[in-house]
Amino acid sequence: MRRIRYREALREALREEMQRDPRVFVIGEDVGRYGGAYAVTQGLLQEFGPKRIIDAPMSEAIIVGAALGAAVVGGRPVAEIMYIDFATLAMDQIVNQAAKLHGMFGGQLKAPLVIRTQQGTGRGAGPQHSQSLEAWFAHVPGLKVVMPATPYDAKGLLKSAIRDDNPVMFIEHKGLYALEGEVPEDEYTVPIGVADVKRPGNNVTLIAYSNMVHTALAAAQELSQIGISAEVVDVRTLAPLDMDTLIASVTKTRRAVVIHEASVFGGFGAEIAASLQERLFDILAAPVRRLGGLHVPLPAHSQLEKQVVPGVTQVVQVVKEMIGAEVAVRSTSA
Amino acid sequence: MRRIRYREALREALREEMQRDPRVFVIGEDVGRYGGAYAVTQGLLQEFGPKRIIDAPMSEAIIVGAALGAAVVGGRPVAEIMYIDFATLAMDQIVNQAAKLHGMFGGQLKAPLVIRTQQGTGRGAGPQHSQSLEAWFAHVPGLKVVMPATPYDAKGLLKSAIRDDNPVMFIEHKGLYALEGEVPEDEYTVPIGVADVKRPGNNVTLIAYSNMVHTALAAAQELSQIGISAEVVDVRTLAPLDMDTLIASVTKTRRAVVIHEASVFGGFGAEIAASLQERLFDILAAPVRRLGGLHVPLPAHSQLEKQVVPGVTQVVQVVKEMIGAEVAVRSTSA
Amino acid sequence: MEDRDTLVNLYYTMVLIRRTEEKILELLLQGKLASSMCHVSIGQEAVATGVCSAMQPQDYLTSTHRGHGHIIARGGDLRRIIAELLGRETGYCKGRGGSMHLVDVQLGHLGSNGIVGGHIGIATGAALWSSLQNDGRVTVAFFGEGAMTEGIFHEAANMAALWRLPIVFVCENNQYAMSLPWTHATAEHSFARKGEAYGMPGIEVDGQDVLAVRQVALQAIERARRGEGPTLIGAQTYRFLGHSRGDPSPYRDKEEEARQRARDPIRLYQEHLFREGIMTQADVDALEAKVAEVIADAVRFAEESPPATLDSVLEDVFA
Amino acid sequence: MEDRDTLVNLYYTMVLIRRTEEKILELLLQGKLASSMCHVSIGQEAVATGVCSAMQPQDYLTSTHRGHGHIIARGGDLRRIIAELLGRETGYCKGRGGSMHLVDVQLGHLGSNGIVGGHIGIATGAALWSSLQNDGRVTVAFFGEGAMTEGIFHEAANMAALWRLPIVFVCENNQYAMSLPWTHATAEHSFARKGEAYGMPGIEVDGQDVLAVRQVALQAIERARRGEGPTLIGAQTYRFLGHSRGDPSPYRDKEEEARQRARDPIRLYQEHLFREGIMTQADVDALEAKVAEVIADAVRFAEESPPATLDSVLEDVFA
Ligand SMILES: Cc1ncc(C[n+]2csc(CCOP(=O)(O)OP(=O)(O)O)c2C)c(N)n1
Ligand SMILES: Cc1ncc(C[n+]2csc(CCOP(=O)(O)OP(=O)(O)O)c2C)c(N)n1
Ligand SMILES: [Mg+2]
Ligand SMILES: [Mg+2]
Repeated sequence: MRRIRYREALREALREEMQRDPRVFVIGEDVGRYGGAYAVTQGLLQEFGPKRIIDAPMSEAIIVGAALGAAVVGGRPVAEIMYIDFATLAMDQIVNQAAKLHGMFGGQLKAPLVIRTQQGTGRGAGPQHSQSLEAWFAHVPGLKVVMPATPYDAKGLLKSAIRDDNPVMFIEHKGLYALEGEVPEDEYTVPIGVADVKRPGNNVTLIAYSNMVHTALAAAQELSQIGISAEVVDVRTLAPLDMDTLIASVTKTRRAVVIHEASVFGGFGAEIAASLQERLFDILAAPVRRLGGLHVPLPAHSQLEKQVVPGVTQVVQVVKEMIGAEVAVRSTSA
Repeated sequence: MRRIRYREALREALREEMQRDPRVFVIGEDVGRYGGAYAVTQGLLQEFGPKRIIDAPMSEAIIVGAALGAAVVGGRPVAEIMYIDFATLAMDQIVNQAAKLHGMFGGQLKAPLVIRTQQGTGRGAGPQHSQSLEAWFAHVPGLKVVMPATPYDAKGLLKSAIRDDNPVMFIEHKGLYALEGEVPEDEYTVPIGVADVKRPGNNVTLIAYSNMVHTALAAAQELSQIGISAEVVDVRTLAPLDMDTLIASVTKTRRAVVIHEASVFGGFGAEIAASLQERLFDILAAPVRRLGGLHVPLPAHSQLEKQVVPGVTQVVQVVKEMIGAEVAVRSTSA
Repeated sequence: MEDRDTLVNLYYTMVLIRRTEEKILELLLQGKLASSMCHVSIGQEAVATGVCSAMQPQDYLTSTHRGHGHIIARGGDLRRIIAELLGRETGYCKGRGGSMHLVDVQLGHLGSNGIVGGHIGIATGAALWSSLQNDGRVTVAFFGEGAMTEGIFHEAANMAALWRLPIVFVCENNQYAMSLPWTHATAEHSFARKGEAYGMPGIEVDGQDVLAVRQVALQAIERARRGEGPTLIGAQTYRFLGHSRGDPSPYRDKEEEARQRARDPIRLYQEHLFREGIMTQADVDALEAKVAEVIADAVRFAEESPPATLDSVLEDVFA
Repeated sequence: MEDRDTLVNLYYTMVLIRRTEEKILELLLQGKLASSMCHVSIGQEAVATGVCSAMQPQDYLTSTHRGHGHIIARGGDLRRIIAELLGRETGYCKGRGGSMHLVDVQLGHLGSNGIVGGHIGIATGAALWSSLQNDGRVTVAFFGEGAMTEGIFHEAANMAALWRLPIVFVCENNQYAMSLPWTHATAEHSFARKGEAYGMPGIEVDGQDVLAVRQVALQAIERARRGEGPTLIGAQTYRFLGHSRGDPSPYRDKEEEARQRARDPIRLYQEHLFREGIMTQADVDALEAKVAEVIADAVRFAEESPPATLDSVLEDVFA
């Protein structure tokens, strides 16, 4: 199958949806003439013109607000917030307005709005350009939160997000834009709210999303060398969360490690770990483990940055500990 | 001992710290002439004058920003955000600026800043005036997050927060302002980062904070009627979190229920539950349970609002299930 | 000159707002409101009335925490308004929004809001869509002067003027934001200057004079519809009562209050109508009777309606 | 008239900024920078230089993502600047801030910032504290014209003017915010009008003329120090290079670029100094040699410094 990059997959999704539905438009900073800070919207201004690819002034709150208002009266906007760190400037519009609009107004209004943004480390972009804030948004009723890990999912999920009648936080990862992967030429979508088993396995489930799916896959590969069969489940959508798929996997493997780049403390991994132990207490052979970033402002220094977020070695190490510990417990209790 | 209300305890803390340290000042909307939307700062304008109790224009971002800047150059500001829902307008200043300032600038600057705010249900204030957002702030490195449940703690913790050299989110609860409790006349402080056993017990630990401490205490009382001895631990400080106290309690009781008003999904209870099962997997007699708000925009209707957040009945019910289930498991496996 | 119907309707609308809010205060004191949040606009009726009278049916508006007047002036259903306040399933938000979250999408009323300034974003976006679609609609954003110092106002005003969006920013300057006097909110009080910063005209008008408000609004709305961009209207008015229940406004000068209350927009307009021979005392009495009936009917409807339910809350989280 | 030392120092500072940034670009191309973020201010040196020359030692400033010039003009330690960019423990932020987060609290430099407009809050707060303490200090907030459309600018400008805070808002209008031309950012380009909206004077100045910038800054700073409140300075300048590495600025007109580059502030000032007989070519050569030496020393220092460590990151989360 054809291989394209994550950023190209996203661009295709935008282009196809804009062709399919004249109500779809893009608004954000530097999305037109510049083609997007991470080049996702490159060429779209030329193709669709300035009424559908709108370069906005530097005003994050009104970018989201204007997209929301347009959505309320019939548009299907895709607002871009260049870095998720700048979503801090639009939290009222996202959380108090967009997320609540449908429920708060008794179902009278709806907000079919996508907020595309990107987050994470990998470019030494420093404390104010590298945060991972997905946990905030997943905690807000009325928001959907999508975090694709592959070009295939990126394209299919973005198309679904644009067609969704609810506000969707669509969180990309700055380290993934150049990643290549198989993407069919034919039209397809990936449903929101469905996790995906990216690699089957039996001894442990590695639960991850966004860039950490690749860390998990690499760890699974390494673990297979030492006879440990790890299943990798890509959460893909944090809200609504597909607990069924996670439960099915962990019911089988009886062990789970949740991995994300965001700070472990108060991170979304806690939700998954807490749920799993609530639901599978009698099945789990070991506690659900969490791996995530250190609870520090992210250093701009690329080398330090790497040390702050989880890597393959740590995943492998934790799995070994889990399986080793369990063997140890089993042998002492025997 | 003398009994005073939560709001009076807070006012005393402000007054005493302002008397003790001329660098302390208050800035916010309607904190002076109006005395605060919840009357916490009543009378302080008359006592300290308009240079220390500052009525700001309606500009939440610059209220926090100005407090932060003053803190950086020598002030000890207490900024008031009237409802935590409006902190959405100041998230950049809180998260990207205040929280990161010390670490990001290599330790050169510090931000001894308190952000007082209040949250929660209880007044039918509706979807944009009743949220519980503590989980967002606890997830941010560099912020301390304090949530007092009683007049005693409110006073002692606010004094500590004002003396702390770091930004502290001091989150009060709108339903607690009229609550009376014992508060000594003599000077005291309550340390940040230390949980408190509010009621000792043996069979289950009810872990709560803010208003839910009282729900937990009432539930413990009710449980005692049917022979179940519940320990109530008040977390008091979410960040830094005193896991030691929680672990000591649950090690003893072997069962834990975490209770907060915020939406369960992605709430801070997940952090506590995930940590407990990671640390006490072999000790727990039952999964750690979580009780929290339903994942919906909060209805303004007071009656509906009550149904959205956890109540005593639910806590009792969950504990009975836990203990019952375990008895059931024990008897079938016997 | 305006025709008689228009002139009488303006009076009717102002009286309807006033009497409805008086009834709401009564219901509040009786403990019948489902939510604690309630802000009345008594004294400010001429602004909502004058502006809404200048709008076309296809136009949009967004409103504030003090929004009863806007939805009534827009022709909102009084039954659904009262039902909302009493927390009934038949209310505009099925009882879960309350006084601060009224909305009627059929009337192009895109919602009132509890976040001061929060809805200005939605208004700007509605106008953006109208501009992109060239659909001939105009959006009116009502807000209090308190919202003028919020960042969102700045971002919205700048974007609207930059793109010449068909929107009218209507600031109801009732001189206070809770306890903060407008004199303590900003150093520059000229709406002309505030508008010019964005390249948009700023026009001040006596907000107690419904005909003056209507004229200014007609011009601004037509300007917007012609594609010439937004206008900032500063309507000078006064909040006759406290910010909300339990606020006796000790921070206000009693003389100032008396002076301002003397300029009751309903009385001023009534005097005008009498002077011009457009209405008589008998007409007014008949109109008051009709208003009383409409309100009584709405209250009856609301009280007989089923209460809001949690089930419907759970259903409406996602569209 | 300014004395010779002052005039030569202005030239020295501008050259030091220019040559340092040229060196930084070289280090960047060599892959030696620890972080990917780096924005140079080549072409804009007269603004930082003129404004900082007008400040007193006790004054404060805050700066932007394009902030090398501000810290150098304020007398920052070049060794610690380069060490920061190379990710060394001896850098201003112990290597963890990089180009966007320079700071020198000893010099009253309260930090540069990655959030456009974010630091304007800190500047306003520093000025608020000075006003409360009556300590005679003035704060300068530098920002690009892109920040002018962010809500925080509005809130800060309004508060500062309202309370007559001792602050000077210095907008370095280099005509672009990434790819967005100032003409597409707002409909009103007059800084006078933008300032007036808050009741504050707005003054435009040729940002390529260091002496003009200095004069305007001296007046604004003295005004602030006298307690007369803030000033908005709009310094018209130009970003000679792309927004950051890898931005060839295809969105800019090449003729415009040529025209603007012809007004190189260093060359303009050099011509002035030659014309007035204040410096000769020989003086310039000697000065360039000295600058080269200072930079070489800083690079050497940085390269010999130990790398930043995770331990120190962990230590500094809380004060
Ligand atoms: C962003 C925000 N800040 C604060 C509040 C609390 N609050 C509600 S109404 C109000 C005053 C608003 O003043 P104004 O905009 O002039 O409207 P008015 O009440 O005078 O009609 C305040 C401070 C709020 N609801 N939203
Ligand atoms: C709040 C925010 N939005 C967007 C960005 C991304 N960004 C960084 S610099 C920049 C342009 C800033 O323009 P201006 O303020 O004029 O400064 P200049 O780069 O021209 O010096 C943008 C859009 C950011 N860092 N912060
Ligand atoms: Mg007002
Ligand atoms: Mg610029």
